[in-house]
Amino acid sequence: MAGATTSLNMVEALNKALDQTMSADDRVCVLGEDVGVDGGVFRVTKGLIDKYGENRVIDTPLAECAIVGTAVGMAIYGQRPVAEIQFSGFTMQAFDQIEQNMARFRNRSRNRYPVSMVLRTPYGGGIRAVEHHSESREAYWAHTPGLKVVIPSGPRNAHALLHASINDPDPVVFYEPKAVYRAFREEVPDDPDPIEIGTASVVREGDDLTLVAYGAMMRPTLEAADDLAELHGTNAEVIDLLTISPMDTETLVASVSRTGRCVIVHEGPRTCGIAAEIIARLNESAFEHLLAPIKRVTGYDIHFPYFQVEEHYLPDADTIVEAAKETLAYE
Amino acid sequence: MAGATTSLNMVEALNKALDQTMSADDRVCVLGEDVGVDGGVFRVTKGLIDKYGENRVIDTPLAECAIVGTAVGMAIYGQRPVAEIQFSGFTMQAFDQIEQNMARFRNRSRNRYPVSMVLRTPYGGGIRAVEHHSESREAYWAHTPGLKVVIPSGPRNAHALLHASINDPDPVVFYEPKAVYRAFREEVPDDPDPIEIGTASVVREGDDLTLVAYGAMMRPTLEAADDLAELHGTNAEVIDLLTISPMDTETLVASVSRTGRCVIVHEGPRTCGIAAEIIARLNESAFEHLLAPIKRVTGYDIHFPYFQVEEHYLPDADTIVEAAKETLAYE
Amino acid sequence: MTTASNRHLDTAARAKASTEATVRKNRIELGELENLQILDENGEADEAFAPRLTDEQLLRIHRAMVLTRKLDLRMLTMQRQGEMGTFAPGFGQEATQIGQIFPLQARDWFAPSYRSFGAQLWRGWTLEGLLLLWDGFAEGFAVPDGVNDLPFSIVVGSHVPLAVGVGMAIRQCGDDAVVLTNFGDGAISQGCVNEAFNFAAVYKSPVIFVVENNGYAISIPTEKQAATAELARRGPGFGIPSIRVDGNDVLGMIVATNEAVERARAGDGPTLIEAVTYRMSLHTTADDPKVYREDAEVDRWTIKDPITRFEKYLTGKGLLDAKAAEQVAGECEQEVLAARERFRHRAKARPRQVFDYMYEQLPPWLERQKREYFEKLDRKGVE
Amino acid sequence: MTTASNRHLDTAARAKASTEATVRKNRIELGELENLQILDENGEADEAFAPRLTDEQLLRIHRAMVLTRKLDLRMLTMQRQGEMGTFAPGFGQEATQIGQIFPLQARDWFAPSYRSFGAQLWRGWTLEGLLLLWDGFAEGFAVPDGVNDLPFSIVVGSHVPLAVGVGMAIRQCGDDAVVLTNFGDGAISQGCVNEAFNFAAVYKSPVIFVVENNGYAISIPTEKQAATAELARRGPGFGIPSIRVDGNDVLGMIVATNEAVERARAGDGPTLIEAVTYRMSLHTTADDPKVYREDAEVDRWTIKDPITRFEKYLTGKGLLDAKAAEQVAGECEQEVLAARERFRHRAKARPRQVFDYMYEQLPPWLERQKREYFEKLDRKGVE
Ligand SMILES: Cc1ncc(C[n+]2csc(CCOP(=O)(O)OP(=O)(O)O)c2C)c(N)n1
Ligand SMILES: Cc1ncc(C[n+]2csc(CCOP(=O)(O)OP(=O)(O)O)c2C)c(N)n1
Ligand SMILES: [Mg+2]
Ligand SMILES: [Mg+2]
Repeated sequence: MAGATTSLNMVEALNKALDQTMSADDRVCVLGEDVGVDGGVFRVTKGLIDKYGENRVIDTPLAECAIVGTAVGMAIYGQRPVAEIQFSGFTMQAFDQIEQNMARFRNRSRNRYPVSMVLRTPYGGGIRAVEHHSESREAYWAHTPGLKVVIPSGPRNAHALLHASINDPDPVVFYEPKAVYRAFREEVPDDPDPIEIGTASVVREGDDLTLVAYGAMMRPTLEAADDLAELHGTNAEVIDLLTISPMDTETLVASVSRTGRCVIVHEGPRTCGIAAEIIARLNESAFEHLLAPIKRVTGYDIHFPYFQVEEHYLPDADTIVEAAKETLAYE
Repeated sequence: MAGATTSLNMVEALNKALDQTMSADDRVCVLGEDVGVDGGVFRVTKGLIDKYGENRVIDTPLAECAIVGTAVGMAIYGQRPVAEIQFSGFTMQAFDQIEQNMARFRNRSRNRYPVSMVLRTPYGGGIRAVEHHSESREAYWAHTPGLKVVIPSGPRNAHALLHASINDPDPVVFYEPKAVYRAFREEVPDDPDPIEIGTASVVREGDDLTLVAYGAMMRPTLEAADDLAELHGTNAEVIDLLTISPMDTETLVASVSRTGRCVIVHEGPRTCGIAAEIIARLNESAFEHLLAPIKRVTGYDIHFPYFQVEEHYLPDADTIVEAAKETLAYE
Repeated sequence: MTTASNRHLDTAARAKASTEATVRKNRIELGELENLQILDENGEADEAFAPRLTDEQLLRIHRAMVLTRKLDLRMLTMQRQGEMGTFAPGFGQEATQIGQIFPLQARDWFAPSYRSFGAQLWRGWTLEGLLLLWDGFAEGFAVPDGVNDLPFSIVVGSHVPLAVGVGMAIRQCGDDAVVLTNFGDGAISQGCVNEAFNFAAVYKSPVIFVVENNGYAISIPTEKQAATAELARRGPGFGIPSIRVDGNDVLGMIVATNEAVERARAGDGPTLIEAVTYRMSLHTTADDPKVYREDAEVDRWTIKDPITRFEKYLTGKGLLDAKAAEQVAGECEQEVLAARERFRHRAKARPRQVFDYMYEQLPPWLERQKREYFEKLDRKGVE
Repeated sequence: MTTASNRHLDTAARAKASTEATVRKNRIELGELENLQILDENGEADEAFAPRLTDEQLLRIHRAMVLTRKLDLRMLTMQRQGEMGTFAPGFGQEATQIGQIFPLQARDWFAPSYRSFGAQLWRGWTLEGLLLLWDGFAEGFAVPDGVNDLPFSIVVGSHVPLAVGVGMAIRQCGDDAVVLTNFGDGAISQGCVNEAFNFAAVYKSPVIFVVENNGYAISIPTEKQAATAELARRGPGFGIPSIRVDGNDVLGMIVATNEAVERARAGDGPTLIEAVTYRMSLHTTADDPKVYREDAEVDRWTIKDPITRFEKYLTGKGLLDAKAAEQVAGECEQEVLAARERFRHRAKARPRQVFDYMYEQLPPWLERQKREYFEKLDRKGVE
């Protein structure tokens, strides 16, 4: 089997990771709204109930707070629950259980009850959804001590990172870029890549400036990198964060110390977002190398707009290129 | 009456602001756990029920989500509710109502139903409390579009800002530094100072560096400014943010453009905290004036510790002075 | 001040004195529960309990249900043809919708869930408005003048505490309006809905809670949603008078809601009405029910159809015949098609509006982002 | 798959057929409710219903209640003298505590609220451990080896979903343990507690919910907390068998909990037990009850004291006399004082531990913050 790969989209890759971990470890179980018979509204848990039964694939009542709360209880007992919140906008309903129990129980019990669980949820815009279905509020969780926050950008790293998250001894908030779910396929190794949580990936090397992004924003960012190279002869280094928290500060500092210029891209609101934190860390550790203000290409501090205009709200390659040009022009 | 002042601590000043606004405007009402007969666990609503009755001072069942949700409903009907959450740690229980309704209803109803309400809650450490009673998570609300976030630092601006918040046409999250509640008195004018929400205050002028803080952190910060002047002959400019969101970027940029050096102080976790956002904005608008990395003296990315050791966790004057010295020494 | 538990123990003492205390006796048991049904599947009504309605009213109710269904079907076609966003069909719940809204006065308030076409149209929302909002145009959410409604909520159950709060404010102000809010069998599992039940009962908020038990929360059948066969059982635990109604019986819905409205207006507080109905169509156009339910089940409900049933009733009363029914259907269809035209003319994306209504006054920081955003639109040549 | 509502309408049809459907008949009403009480205020027991307990067990129960109260009183003195943090006294609830915990086996789980001295001591938490944690020393929260308990929760109600989840995991693994969780009359208003009720009922989670109705949530009397006189009424609405018990009657508590434990172990799911008791002391040492309740009310409860009552019972059985009671009191007092000594020796702030147990492995970013923090401590000369 080793070395074998399969062409999968992100939904299939996530489904495969769940299937593999469930067959390898009886403690892994899945719970959430419509994850069983329906296979999840995005079909990420499709077929699992037939294979593992209602005892390990649990269709729950419509109550996010209890979904997370009971999952933490299961983890306390020694299970490895993977809880699904149908859309990240509804993690608000479970905020108390996430912050007060999921993130704290190892500490409160003085290491007696680690919470080895994953909270999976689709986030972000781009699928013409109604209000509350396009949010990107990963910064809430990055600001919450005790959690890890992971966001894959493609089928291959989604497969690897979900494996790593389920096997992680600590609670992981796993944000899935729903715009990428079926956007493209990749050759995914049957044996997951050994990606460590907490490490970012330099997906493209360059010396002129550093572009930082994650999740669904990787596509416009890589597009922008292409345009910059083709139209402007600029070599952008592109970093895919993969883990939002704990963030791979070293990789970011190393890159920007070399390039001196940086543009950070995310969908979520700007104020106190992930880009702000990255800027703060670069200011602390790469200050003397900065040649220009670090640019933020992010969502605005407004409610995610109705879908007829979402394309304009979302960061796109042009806007990233514009920001990069301004950064490069700065003296 | 005009010009008359009274010596009050913060609890008394807040109580006075509530009393004054309630007697001036029938639409203003108060609801929360123990706010009536008990007068609030910190006595901020003391005596109001005797004066305004159960109809306008409402003791609620123990349910934060419903406290905020029904308050939003009252605001939709045209009342001006002031909801109290007993400790900011329990705003997590109402996160969904705050983010999904309180912050959004003006927008969702296309301006038909503005939510003119205040969510009051004591935040921060320093009172030897049990777990969940010392949190400082104002960054959650700063990251949430549609809200305003106000944090007073003393009796006088608390009185003025609570007046302004209750009269504001938009939803205000009003964080009260419980460590300051009874810490000192000020002469508070019976007619509130006209402090505008959204404006920071330069409480001390200086040219050598800028210290930025708010709420309970103003005391160690001012102490540090004194030490810097006395022991090191350094003139620190000190800015009290007062409004966390929308933040008074102009005042910050103007000051740091002059001083070129800056230290930001807050209790809350560091990652994606308020300091990160300030650094990002200064990087954008004062980059060419920065002479040294901007320093963060903040809470760490851990759970607020048990009270026997909280004094060590909290930022203090010495730590701020240390950070200032490093910033000043940077070349 | 004496406390509740205080009083209890006195009762307890008495109980003990009568030496009747046994574990069994002290268990709380609920008796069997029946459904209120006035109009049965064959269109026969139990006139003794039927609401007193004029012929005009009966015909207006009929037309409203037909119009609701026509909109529903048309939107499905539009969605399949790519000119409508994902939406939530109400097919089969027309009686529940019109029956709950009929007893409300204009001055009353309505806080609907997203599956509330029928009631929203009755309240004065326009057909094209509903088309606009479901197709992702913000303006569709603009509440029509003179309509005391909340824009429907997308977040399941999140509007229920708001409804209770509106009711509390009504009492504070000494007004006599009432508030009706509806939600689904899934929503009743939400913590905030249960918190809202408790607040409503404690403050006697003039609220009518209508739980539209349409059998499913997406793929989850009601029997997996709760351990009680009936959702109306939830009410008494909070001190809320509760009743179950055949939700496909518009007369039963009107009678039950009337009583609840009277109670609320009289200051006697909330009522929980469980309307037992069925979601004949998709959860939303993104859903495939075949994955989780059998057609045979749907068929069993087709014979209970609320409109057919009501038409039989009207025919029996000599108020309707095949020709008249056809005419109503045709007129409603035309209304919907006319609205589609108005919708098509108004369906214009307005990307420059996204910063509107964030605050009464846009703060400088957002003004700056707005400029940045407009420059982006200018670059893209977007109006 | 047939749906719940499906079945309902058949019932409904039958109901209709019997032409008995009336609005009134269809309202859900709950009957009057009595308290389970086996041991009355005069110490007289209804032996027919009394649990079968050996003399040793009865005396052990008595000692446990006395020890609990001694700890309580001592902590109050310590707090007033400045050597104890703010804490929540359990004075008056000793029978509720010992009665609920007595039926549990070591392999069972316990998820307590913060006001659970008695039950925690019974489960194996040490006296000095409780003193340490209430005085702000993290180590006090370390769960003793072999004790299947959750550290108590400070956030009202937030532990209840955890208890249900532990129960679900127990069923998943096919184990036969049960979970008992307690919470207050205020906690039952929390949304997550109601969500937890529903999950427990739906999955037949082996949980015993004990709502300790001690009359108050800080200053809010139970009658303002809920519109029903009894909190046990909440259970049936979720399909949970429920019972009210005189919480100052340790025998009644044991009987009710025994039955609930059996039901849970048999796989028949959760039970809700309302223990009607009274908070004789302060909410916490930061509270002043005089603001919201009269001494007369407290006096009415003094005569219902759970320990006095049980001592009368034991005396009647010839198991205890004044001298023996005094001796037990003295021994418990000594135990507490000895624990205070151990506490005083161990009460040492350890500021360098605050980064412990954040994650299994501290990430680099936190290692860096830890260094920064240690340098700060070094500068301040703090160990
Ligand atoms: C808090 C929340 N969780 C999940 C969802 C996703 N969702 C939308 S509708 C729905 C099912 C609702 O079922 P029900 O309450 O019975 O109403 P119905 O759709 O049957 O009318 C779910 C899970 C949501 N919108 N809000
Ligand atoms: C979610 C939450 N809200 C508010 C508080 C503050 N608080 C602590 S105890 C308490 C009252 C609890 O009353 P009850 O549930 O009856 O338990 P009791 O204290 O009477 O044992 C309150 C409001 C809290 N700890 N958690
Ligand atoms: Mg439904
Ligand atoms: Mg209580």
